[in-house]
Amino acid sequence: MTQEAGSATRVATATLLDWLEQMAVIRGTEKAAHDLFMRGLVKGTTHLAAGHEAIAVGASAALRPDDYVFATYRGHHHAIARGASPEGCLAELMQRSTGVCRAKGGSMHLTRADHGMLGSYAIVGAHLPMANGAAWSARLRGTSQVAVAFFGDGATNIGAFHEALNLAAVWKLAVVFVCENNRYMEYTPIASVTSVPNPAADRAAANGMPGVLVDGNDVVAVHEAMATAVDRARAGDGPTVLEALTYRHFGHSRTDPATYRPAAEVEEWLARDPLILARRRLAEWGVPQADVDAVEARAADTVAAASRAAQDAPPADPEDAFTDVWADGGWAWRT
Amino acid sequence: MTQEAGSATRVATATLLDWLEQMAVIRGTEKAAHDLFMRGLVKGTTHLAAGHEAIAVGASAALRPDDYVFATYRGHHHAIARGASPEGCLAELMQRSTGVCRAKGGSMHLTRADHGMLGSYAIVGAHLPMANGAAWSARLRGTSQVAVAFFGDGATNIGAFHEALNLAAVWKLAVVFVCENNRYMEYTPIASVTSVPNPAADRAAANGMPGVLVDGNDVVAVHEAMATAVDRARAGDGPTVLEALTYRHFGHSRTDPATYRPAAEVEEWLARDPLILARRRLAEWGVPQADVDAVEARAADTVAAASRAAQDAPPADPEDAFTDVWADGGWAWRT
Amino acid sequence: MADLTTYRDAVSDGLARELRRDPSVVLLGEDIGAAGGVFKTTVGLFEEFGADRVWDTPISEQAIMGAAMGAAMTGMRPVAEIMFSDFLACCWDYLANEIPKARYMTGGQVSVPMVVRTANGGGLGFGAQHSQSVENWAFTVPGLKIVAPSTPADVVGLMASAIRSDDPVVFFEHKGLFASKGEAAPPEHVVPLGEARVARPGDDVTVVALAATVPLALAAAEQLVEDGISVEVIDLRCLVPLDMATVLGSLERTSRLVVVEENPYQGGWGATVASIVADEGFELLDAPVRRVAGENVPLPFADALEERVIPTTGKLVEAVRRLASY
Amino acid sequence: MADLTTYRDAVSDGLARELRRDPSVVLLGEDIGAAGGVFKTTVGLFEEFGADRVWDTPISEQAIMGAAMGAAMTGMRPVAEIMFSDFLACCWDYLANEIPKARYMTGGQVSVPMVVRTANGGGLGFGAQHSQSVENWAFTVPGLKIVAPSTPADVVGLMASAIRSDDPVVFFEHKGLFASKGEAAPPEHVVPLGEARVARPGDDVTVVALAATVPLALAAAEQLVEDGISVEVIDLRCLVPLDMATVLGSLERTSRLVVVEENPYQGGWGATVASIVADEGFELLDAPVRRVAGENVPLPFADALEERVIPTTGKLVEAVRRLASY
Ligand SMILES: Cc1ncc(C[n+]2csc(CCOP(=O)(O)OP(=O)(O)O)c2C)c(N)n1
Ligand SMILES: Cc1ncc(C[n+]2csc(CCOP(=O)(O)OP(=O)(O)O)c2C)c(N)n1
Ligand SMILES: [Mg+2]
Ligand SMILES: [Mg+2]
Repeated sequence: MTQEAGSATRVATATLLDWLEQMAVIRGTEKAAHDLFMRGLVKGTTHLAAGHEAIAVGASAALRPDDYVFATYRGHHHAIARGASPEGCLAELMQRSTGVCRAKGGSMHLTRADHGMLGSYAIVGAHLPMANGAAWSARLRGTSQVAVAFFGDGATNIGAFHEALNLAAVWKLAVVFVCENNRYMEYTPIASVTSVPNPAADRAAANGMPGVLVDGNDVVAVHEAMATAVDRARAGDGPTVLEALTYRHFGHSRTDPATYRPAAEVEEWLARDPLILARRRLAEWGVPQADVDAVEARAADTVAAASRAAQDAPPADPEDAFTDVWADGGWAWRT
Repeated sequence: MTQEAGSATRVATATLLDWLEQMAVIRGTEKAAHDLFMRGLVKGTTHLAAGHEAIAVGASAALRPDDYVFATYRGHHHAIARGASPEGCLAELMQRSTGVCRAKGGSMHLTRADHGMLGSYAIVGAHLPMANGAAWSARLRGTSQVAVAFFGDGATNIGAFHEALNLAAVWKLAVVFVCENNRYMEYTPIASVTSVPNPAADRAAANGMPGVLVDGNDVVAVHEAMATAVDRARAGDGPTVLEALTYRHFGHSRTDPATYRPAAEVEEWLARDPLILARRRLAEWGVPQADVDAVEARAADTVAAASRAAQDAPPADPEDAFTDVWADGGWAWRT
Repeated sequence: MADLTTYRDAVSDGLARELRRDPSVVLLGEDIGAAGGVFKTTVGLFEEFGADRVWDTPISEQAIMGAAMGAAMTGMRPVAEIMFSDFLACCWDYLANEIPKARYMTGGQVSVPMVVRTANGGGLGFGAQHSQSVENWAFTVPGLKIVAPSTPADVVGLMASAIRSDDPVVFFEHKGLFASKGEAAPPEHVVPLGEARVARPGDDVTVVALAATVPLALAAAEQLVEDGISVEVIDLRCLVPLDMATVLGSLERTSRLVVVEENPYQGGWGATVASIVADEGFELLDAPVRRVAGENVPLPFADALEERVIPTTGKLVEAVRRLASY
Repeated sequence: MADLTTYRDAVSDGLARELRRDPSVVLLGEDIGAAGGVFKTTVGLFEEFGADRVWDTPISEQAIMGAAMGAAMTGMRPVAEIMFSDFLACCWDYLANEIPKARYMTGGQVSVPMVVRTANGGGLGFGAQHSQSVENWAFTVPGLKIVAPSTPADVVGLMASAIRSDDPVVFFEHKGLFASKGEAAPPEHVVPLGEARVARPGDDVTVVALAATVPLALAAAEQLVEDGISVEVIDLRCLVPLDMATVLGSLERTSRLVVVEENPYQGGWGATVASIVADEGFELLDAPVRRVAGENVPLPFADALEERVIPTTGKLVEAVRRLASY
């Protein structure tokens, strides 16, 4: 049965301020990406996660540094939440040699393997089975690492989703499947093509695991639900499906004005912006506005510096096209 | 929620006698296939359905002649229940030109398109989405045909199963998904690799449709459960998952002695042979043994004649290797 | 001169013409309905033909292909869109094992008259998983017809043939060509499958091209005029049926062949063309057979890197020059 | 003479040696555990190494490949079995888009040291969906190493290299060879990837073969002795890395090439070999390049039909004869 997670715990004020700062850095980086695109400095496609920040920050806060994360083409927020620098991400988008993937991956494939951020994948659903593999490996190596797959609502209708859930349950793997349900696939409402109301959580029981719904714009609630799932996984009790309800602020990708979304719906969700919710909670807790302003200002500085540095970085080296095919660094395929 | 179907209705005696005869023909044909293999006359692989007869006969009895059926490599019983002749099937297995597929398909691909038996497919799960397509087509053409996919318990863990169920529910297609749960995949118990006790029925709710368990060895029960599902589909109320519990009498395929199955389990299921159950019911209904013996004798004659005719048929024509690639009958791929 | 139109609009035009002509034609795919397709290649179709002819699907490539196959077997002519050709990998079983084999393995009992449309190719900075040219995957499978048009008129004319074909067709629309313009197709335009087009006649070197490498080859041919090299450009249009008669006929005059293909060199369709020429056309050849193909690496994101690994006019010019002076 | 063993037993021997040597090696697949594999190629491994090293899976090819990939990225050396190579179509996304691209698109951050083992090929009457030779699918994808041994000793030696490789390897075991016998591999036997083997030296015609076409080529060579034709048979062993140096070196002596491959002619790996020869080896050739390949049809069930469409010794003998007298 699908359960609803509340947000009962009160985290330390400093923690929530830190989370707000992280969310503001992500938001700022997404805005910078958008602006740089408008200025012709970001090419190719980008899928901004503005609006989804609470999921990345709340979930990552429940993880250990050595845990594993797998994300989608909409993955800037997870990369940053796991410690990729905004500069490295923006440089990647701007095709600079200092990009996190040396400009070979691009926006859709941000990766920081040294932070356990094992990649962003652009084939819907493909990375859920990979997260199983990382969790299986942790078990085999005798560590207690947990693996997390973040994915969209649209991914719940693809075969790999089902195969991944079943295997994770059968092998009792330490995986958390986190669905970022933003109500839309590209331009089509998920409700119009899905057989159940909660596309991820309502499928958990079919694979013998708990399915939990959480407010994906409430960073405290996300953290709490995630901590429960992570504890369960680390204790050896198996996987969980966590479905976080959220909304994207931009269109699906850079070419999408998102006119298919009702204005009232957009408004309602913008009012529930995860940064607004976090600020409101801090105010309720009596945290002085100045403290909040300070972290937001610091976030803005971080982003501005990152954007400048990325713009100043040297372009990608065309010769890099011929490296990293094989483990020996090269690309030789014949004699 | 998974429901259990009983067998409340009493069908006409003549009907049950007819079903027994059909089951006996199938059983006899499977035995003949086995014997012909032992004599070196059947080559390649075969997957006998002996033990599963009640599913094919009970389910087919609930269908109209113009309904569509899609089956697996273990599909002899469905082909025959849908009107393929035992002779045509045995001839196919023996590589004769009179085989139902002119010896181009073999045991795993028995097809009688003119009887709505649209094929047997050997990639696990692949035909479930095809059944959706046939039902979708019926809707588009304004007929009230129903499509049925028969598949094994093992198929419930593959992605295509999940994708098919979701689309069928969303489009409210007139499909019945019939799982023949014989407790094993090839040699591995389904329970050891599946996250829920009833691999098909317990996944129905995850795709917003009823999931029904039925005794797959009781032809009357199968018919009744199938009739309910077919009525629902034909009425436009959407798909159903029907999980029929059964057991195979032979190993997975011709090379498998099935030593991995506990003797007690085998015994228990052989005692619940669908033919025994049908005979017992007829006896309970007071049908004279002579009537039962008569249909079984007729079935034996049918099979014996079919086997002789198939053995006497000419071998497949090697030139047929170069026909039927394209609609024009040929195989030209270049100038 | 005739009206100009884009390759992108030609796709929806080609689909609309067949939807109007034949009520058994029906479309399905992700975001193809009210949204008009992520490449805007189905714009207006939902409005004109309605929800009964243009079906939005979940992200379920296997369910899409299976639905199309089942419908094709039972009297419809479905046209399935797989958004990016890279995603054919998510339903490859249908193209590799089911659709092309159904007629054959049933001894001719079943027909599968369906079309799979998909956006193919690179050059737009979409990275390793959204930029591939995968017509070479389909080419490994007997039983599929393979179409890859290079002009708006061919899009319409070949779409008509593909949809009317009783055989399954994979229809590759090149992403890099969507914005390109050309003459609009006249009414009732039908281009038969398997007939190559001499896109530019020439005498010295034959260049065999497909889809986006056709304009590239034409640009190279234009540049090579300055070198005094006359290039014949053949637009194959289809990989199956493969029009080798036109290629071998051209070689009778030129005796020199360059194949220009976007997919990687290893396993590329150009190798099959080259191997046929090295066999049946051996005596025609005055020089080695050359292939300008994608490099054997995944596709990188950055423009400057992608440019290094996919065929360009410059690379083709260079290859033709060297071959002409062989 | 050394001990004889079967190709089938060599598979489990090769796996066992690596399982013993390196605790990070782990196996997964359908029915590979207590059942010993449907081709009996993992017999004894579950007993020797236990459930922690040999994992039975559900029928979930995508989950198998994804699990192997995730484990390979995080310190293990998984060996995944996909029962029949035809089923690679059910998880093709992993071989086409994920596994071979991970290192490249992350700028070298990630390694995927895994092996995919699979039973490939026809000749056993398994019909259209269980008989294909699909090494040509894998060959279209840069970033995969491709191995297809022809002898028991090579199975062991190439398995060692495949599992120790830090690159992903697809390892094709030919169904038609499982029962064949050959010398057992000596202890510590390792055959490097990408080194072809001259299976039989000869002077008149070079025959390039792989997996099951190697014994076929050897039989043809033996028959052709009577015609006074001396055939050099090259066993490629691997498609990537592809040892063209050995092929071109042989052609320097023979000047005549026949490639014999089981996969269909269209899109076959032999076309790439032929196209390289038609380019770089053009001046070596005294005759057309010939390919004896599978016909471009799905694989039929009946033996007499299957025989018509896959390469046979007879077809190769005939092709070599005609080429020798060119
Ligand atoms: C297998 C596959 N099919 C289709 C696509 C194209 N595609 C990219 S994103 C997307 C929508 C995904 O929606 P969702 O899972 O809800 O994620 P969101 O973009 O909303 O974060 C689609 C259809 C793809 N990348 N992969
Ligand atoms: C995609 C795929 N994976 C694996 C196989 C090999 N295989 C054939 S039958 C089978 C077992 C199927 O079990 P189940 O679905 O329970 O059907 P049953 O054979 O018991 O009728 C397997 C694994 C296959 N044919 N297709
Ligand atoms: Mg979404
Ligand atoms: Mg079973």
